[in-house]
Amino acid sequence: MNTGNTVQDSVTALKKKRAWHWLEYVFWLAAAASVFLLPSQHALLTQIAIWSLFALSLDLLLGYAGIVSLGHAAYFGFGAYVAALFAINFTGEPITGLIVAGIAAGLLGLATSLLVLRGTDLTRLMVTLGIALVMYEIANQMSWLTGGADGLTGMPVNPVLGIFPIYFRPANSYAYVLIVCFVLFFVAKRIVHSPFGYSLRAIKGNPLRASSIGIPNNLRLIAVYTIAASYAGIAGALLAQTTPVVSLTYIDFQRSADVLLMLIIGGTGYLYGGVVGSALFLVAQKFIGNITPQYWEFWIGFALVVIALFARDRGVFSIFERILGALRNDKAKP
Amino acid sequence: MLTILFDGIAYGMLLFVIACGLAVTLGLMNFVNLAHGAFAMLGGYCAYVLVNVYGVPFFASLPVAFMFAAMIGLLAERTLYVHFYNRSHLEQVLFTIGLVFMTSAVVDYFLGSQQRFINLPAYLQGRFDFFGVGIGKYRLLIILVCALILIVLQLILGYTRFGSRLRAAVDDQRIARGLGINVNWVFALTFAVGCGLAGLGGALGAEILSLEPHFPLKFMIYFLIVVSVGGTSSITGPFLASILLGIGDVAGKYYAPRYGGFVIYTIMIVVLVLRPQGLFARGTSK
Amino acid sequence: MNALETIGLEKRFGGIVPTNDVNLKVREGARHALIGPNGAGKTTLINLLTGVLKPSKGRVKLGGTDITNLKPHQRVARGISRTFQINQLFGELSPLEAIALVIGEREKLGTRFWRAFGSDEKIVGEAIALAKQFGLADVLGERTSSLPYGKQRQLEIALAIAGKPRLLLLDEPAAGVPEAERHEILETVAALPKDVTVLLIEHDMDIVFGFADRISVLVDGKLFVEGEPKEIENDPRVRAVYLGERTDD
Amino acid sequence: MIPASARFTWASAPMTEILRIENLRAGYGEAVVLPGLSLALERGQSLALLGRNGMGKTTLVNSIVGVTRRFGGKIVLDGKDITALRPDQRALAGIGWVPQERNIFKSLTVTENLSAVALPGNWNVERVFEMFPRLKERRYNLGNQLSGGEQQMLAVGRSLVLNPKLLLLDEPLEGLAPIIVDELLAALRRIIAEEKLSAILVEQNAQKILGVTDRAAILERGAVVHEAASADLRKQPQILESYLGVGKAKRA
Amino acid sequence: MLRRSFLAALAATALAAGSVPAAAQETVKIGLIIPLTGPFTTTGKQLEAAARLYMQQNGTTVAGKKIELIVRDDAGRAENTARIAGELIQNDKVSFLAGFGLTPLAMATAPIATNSKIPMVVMMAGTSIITERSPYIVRTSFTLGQSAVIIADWAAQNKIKKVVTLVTDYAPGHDAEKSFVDQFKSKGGETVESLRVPIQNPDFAPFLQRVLDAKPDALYVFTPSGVGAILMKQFVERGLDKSGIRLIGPGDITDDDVLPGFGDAAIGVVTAHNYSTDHPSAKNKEYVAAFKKANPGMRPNFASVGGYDGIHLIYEALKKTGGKTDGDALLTAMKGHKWESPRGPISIDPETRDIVQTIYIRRVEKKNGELYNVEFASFPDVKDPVKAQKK
Repeated sequence: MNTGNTVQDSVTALKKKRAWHWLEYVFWLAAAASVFLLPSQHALLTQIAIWSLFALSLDLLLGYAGIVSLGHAAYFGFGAYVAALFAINFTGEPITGLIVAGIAAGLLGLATSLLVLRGTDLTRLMVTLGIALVMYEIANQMSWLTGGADGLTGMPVNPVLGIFPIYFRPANSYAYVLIVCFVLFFVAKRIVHSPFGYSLRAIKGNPLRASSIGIPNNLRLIAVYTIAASYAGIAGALLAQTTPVVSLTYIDFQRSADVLLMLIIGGTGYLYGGVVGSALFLVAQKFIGNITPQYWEFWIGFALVVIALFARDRGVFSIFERILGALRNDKAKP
Repeated sequence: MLTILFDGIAYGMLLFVIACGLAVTLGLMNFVNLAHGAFAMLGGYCAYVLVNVYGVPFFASLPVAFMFAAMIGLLAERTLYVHFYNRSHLEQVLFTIGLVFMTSAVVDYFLGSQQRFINLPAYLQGRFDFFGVGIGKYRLLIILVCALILIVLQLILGYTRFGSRLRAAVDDQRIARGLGINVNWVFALTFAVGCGLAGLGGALGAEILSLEPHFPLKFMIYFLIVVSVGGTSSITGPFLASILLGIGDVAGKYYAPRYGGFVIYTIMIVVLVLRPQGLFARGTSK
Repeated sequence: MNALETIGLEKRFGGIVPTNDVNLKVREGARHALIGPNGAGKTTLINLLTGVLKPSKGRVKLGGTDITNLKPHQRVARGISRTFQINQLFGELSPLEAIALVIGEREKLGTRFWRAFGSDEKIVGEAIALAKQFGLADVLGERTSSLPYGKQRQLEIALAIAGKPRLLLLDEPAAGVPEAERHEILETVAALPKDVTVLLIEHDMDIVFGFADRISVLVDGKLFVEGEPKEIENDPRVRAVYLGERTDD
Repeated sequence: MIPASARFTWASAPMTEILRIENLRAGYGEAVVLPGLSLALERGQSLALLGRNGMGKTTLVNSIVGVTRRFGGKIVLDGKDITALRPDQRALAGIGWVPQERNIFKSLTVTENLSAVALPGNWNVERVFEMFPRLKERRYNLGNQLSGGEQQMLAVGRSLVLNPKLLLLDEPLEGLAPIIVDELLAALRRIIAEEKLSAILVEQNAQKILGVTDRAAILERGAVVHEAASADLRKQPQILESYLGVGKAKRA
Repeated sequence: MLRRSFLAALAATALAAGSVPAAAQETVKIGLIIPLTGPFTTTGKQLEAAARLYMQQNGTTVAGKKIELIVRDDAGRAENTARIAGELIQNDKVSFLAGFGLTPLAMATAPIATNSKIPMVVMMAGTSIITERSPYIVRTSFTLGQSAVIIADWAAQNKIKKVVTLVTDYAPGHDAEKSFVDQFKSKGGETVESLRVPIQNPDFAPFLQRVLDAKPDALYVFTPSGVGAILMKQFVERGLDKSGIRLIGPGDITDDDVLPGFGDAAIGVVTAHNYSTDHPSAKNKEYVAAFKKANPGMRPNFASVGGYDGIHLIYEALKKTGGKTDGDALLTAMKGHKWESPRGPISIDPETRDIVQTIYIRRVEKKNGELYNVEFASFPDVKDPVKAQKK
């Protein structure tokens, strides 16, 4: 047996995992190109990018650390309100707003993580749901601050870093969102391929073994929950900066559910699931919605059932894989 | 004061009848069935169509609503749910949310998105005074019907062979199978009854909760709270939780209306944080 | 010097006492086996040693330091590693990744979130060396869940060793391993580094007597007998426990 | 004890196999505990299954019941291939099971524990109560209110009301007080030796059950390494010692 | 994976590009953005049905141009409304934005209307401030204050001295509460208690019990359309009607669309609103008949007239500009426009671009076995009281 080679191969393979795949280059180049090539779809693309980032933050939790959440909109909405209020009261410079929103949402995540980490999946689902519902009620009741159900308007959006205007410039604001997303994707990729990221995967894969090789499970999970909350807050802030109103729908159950659905449709645990899922979801919503605006929910529901029936971690791709697998079934099963 | 108590009990009973099926699915089969409210809605709409469109007497519509929801439940269990028993909770959540979307859209398509109310016979409307305590007739009916259901459930569970086989299956599935109990069938039947009860609850509750296509999502949270606070190992747990929730909600809103919106959620979080394992003793993570 | 010492260790669950006043001493560098019939309380004892359970009474000392109040991962940092009777592996990771992960955590580098995993040549080098030692070189890069059972068992032990423990708890290392792959496991166990103190829980007497230099017999939660293998082998009380009293009817 | 030959003439029908296991490969998850076990049992006979902890005795019993993972092989009960049947179907086909941990249904009363699983036949709840009067006294108690011995009696009774063709008893004497052991042993003797119910008894403690069973098989690492008439084995303590005792293997 | 979304996006552009140029000169497009999924579906359906009805009745050619209606669902989410508005303007080249079922949805679109100088016809959302958010906004629905203030006036005139208010705890509810309480106080009435009900509230029993205990002359209620029915039923069930407490409020609570399902409980409820299906004018009879014919099972409600009149206003503005779609010209044409709606005479206030209309006091009665809001008093030419106060 040629052991030397296999060893070398597996080391190379390990390094390759964290390297950028050519498809990723293509993706980001295409995304950059769309700034110039698809002006008519900038609004939709901006939404897709923001949802992608939001889904990415959930992927960090679910796909890498195995924490289920049905209330992730709590951090998204909190970030959005913080960004809006900060812009109204201090400065309308967007990057500063993002940072403030990210920190605020992260702190909220840190504070609530202690509640979330206990118990089983089901308990987590319910607790995260409960946190989001409470946040929603708070935003609603503090209408003197948040505008409540009427929404919060009048948020100034100054040029980014004082030089790059995005207010009412769809192309610029799309470019801005895209750049922020790229930076955060880059950071997320570093994180998930770091020793810290691997330890999360270890906790997800087998918490018992993880703690018995000396990983402090809870500390790591608190850390990733904080990071994810912070990401969600930044996504919320981005939406606040690119939409003229922040309203209660930023924080509602529907949003928490939608982001989970998008992520699952796209697949968890490879960072791009959220992109794929949100793109499919929003494009479907837009185009099926144009054909049958009232009943597109039926088809989304149908898609979910089918995905749940046939797909696993990789979302829609599992279905393609299955079909492909069935087509070349002459090969023996492993 | 006593009126508040009475209202709370009626409200809680209603929650219980709808949610007890969910406790069964969650506790017995370790299945997160977010679509449970859809069966309640279907039962409600079934009664609505019967009474308002075909003029069937209200009381006759209740058993039909039960059967209708139960049959659909059984069908869904045998064809779809059965594929998800060994899947993760997350996949179950996805699948059942998908079902909710589909049922909501279908109901909207056939019956419209307006709120619907079942035409009640005149003798069920209004209220009477009982030693100074105002008693709503319909609420009294709810309490009576639900109490009857509770008693029948207890009798079936406690005194029939099916009941003991069911309890055996809940206690220890593996051993029950090994001793000749067809656990799959017991569960399917139980699932159907749970759906039927939800349907019956939906029909009974239409007057108070109101029927609309978004019913399953709107009340999902309440059902989940009942189950998560009450636990799933018996029907007494969810029953007590329902009554507690009903009275707590009603009383909380009466005495502190400003904070009514927070109370339930906060209680749920606190309970779950303090006793996550105790409440979901059977629902260990997969 | 004792690597491990328990003093009056006791655990109660309601009326059941699965661990009852256990005073166990494991010498530094020992090959110590713990045997006993079903239900003797071996699993509970291990959980008490690793910190998964808190004792109702008594202390646990590691190398003379009291570790009774430490959390599981803190005990690992102090040098306790264990293997599980039923494999507890990271199915999604490759053996190389899993071993490197353990080494990284051992070196307290697990919180690094910016540096790429596997970019530390020293860690990867050590992981490869260890993998070779445990016969995993040819499957280094494969998904753990796709490995044959015997290899998974090897990895189970390798992961425990990668933590450079002072005390290694081996829980039935050969359980469920097919006959053909069995000798590899036995060789691995026999070749464990001499400076590691080993506490072995095992039913297979071939393994116990081929490996241990000291044996403790646990019965009904109590330490029943302890001694050299020869003593245990010939102890009539032990024989009675295992074979039953002759009920000359 | 009646010699096998004597019984042969006593039972007018020709002896048939009640159980045949061919090359059974089974285990849990990925682990294969039984790498290829074969075993046969005649109708009306009882078999003691001996061996140390972790040698596959319980896995074998559980595999006959059908609650393990099967990788290969075949199980035939009374001429009928039950390999593909679910556990509950196997029970209906005639397997009676006393699981290792007894696993009394804790939220059922004693009577319910019996009636929930009972199938028509010779054995009914009343007969079980006759055999174990203690259970009758406690018939309204819940499963989790019983003592260990009572639980074991109930577990045995529960398997009997299934009216099985083959009874599987997994360590029925484990952890019981001596007086209870005697009572149970007497009952088992009645069922097995006098009523001629085919049975497999798992026991770590060989001496206790060799007096009850017709034959004995010793399991080591999932394979039958020694098979003999119980009476013969009882007379050969050195064999028992080498397979079941504490100490290095004394075989080559 | 990217390829998919990328292709989809490409396809989207192709679609959009393909559909625009052919008839661009001849067609004037109206973008109708409404909630058609989510909890506010009913409102969206009413708006769409009414808008289509108007176009069906009045033809699709105005001032030589072909009118095209593009309907989009925003699911009640502000970010969608804003995005769709942008897309409709940029890709579909619409000349009008219309719809807007909820306040935040209108607020989110206001700056877009300002920026692109496109008239934005608010057909539903009722918060006063909306029209101030852009000079291109006109409103054809109503403002909450109109009904709230008028019912306060009516109450004060009709021997109601003590009132408990009960509103849903969200911004429009707060507005409805404030408008009423201020007006009622200025007319000498007393509000003994103000209750707020959480949005997610399935049971009104505790609140109604408090009301019963407070023994007011009347209970003033505002809830989102759709919630009213439950409240009403529980009001009667609890016997509040029998204890002499009258139920009053803005017309949202006796929404014509849902009213038939209320049961007899609702009989006698007095509300103030801009429209009733039962409005006794020839114009309305014709409208109701046509609406029911086109939409079986639905009854036109106040949302529908907002849509109907909104399209009317667009048609008339185009007629005045001779088909020119210049935003400022259209706005000028709309300001001060007066016409006879199914709800009665209405006009657009030239200063505030908000609607001026008659507010009717109605009582729920049974006619031919069906429940209707029967008008019995009217307050003509009511402007938005909140804006009037600001002056």
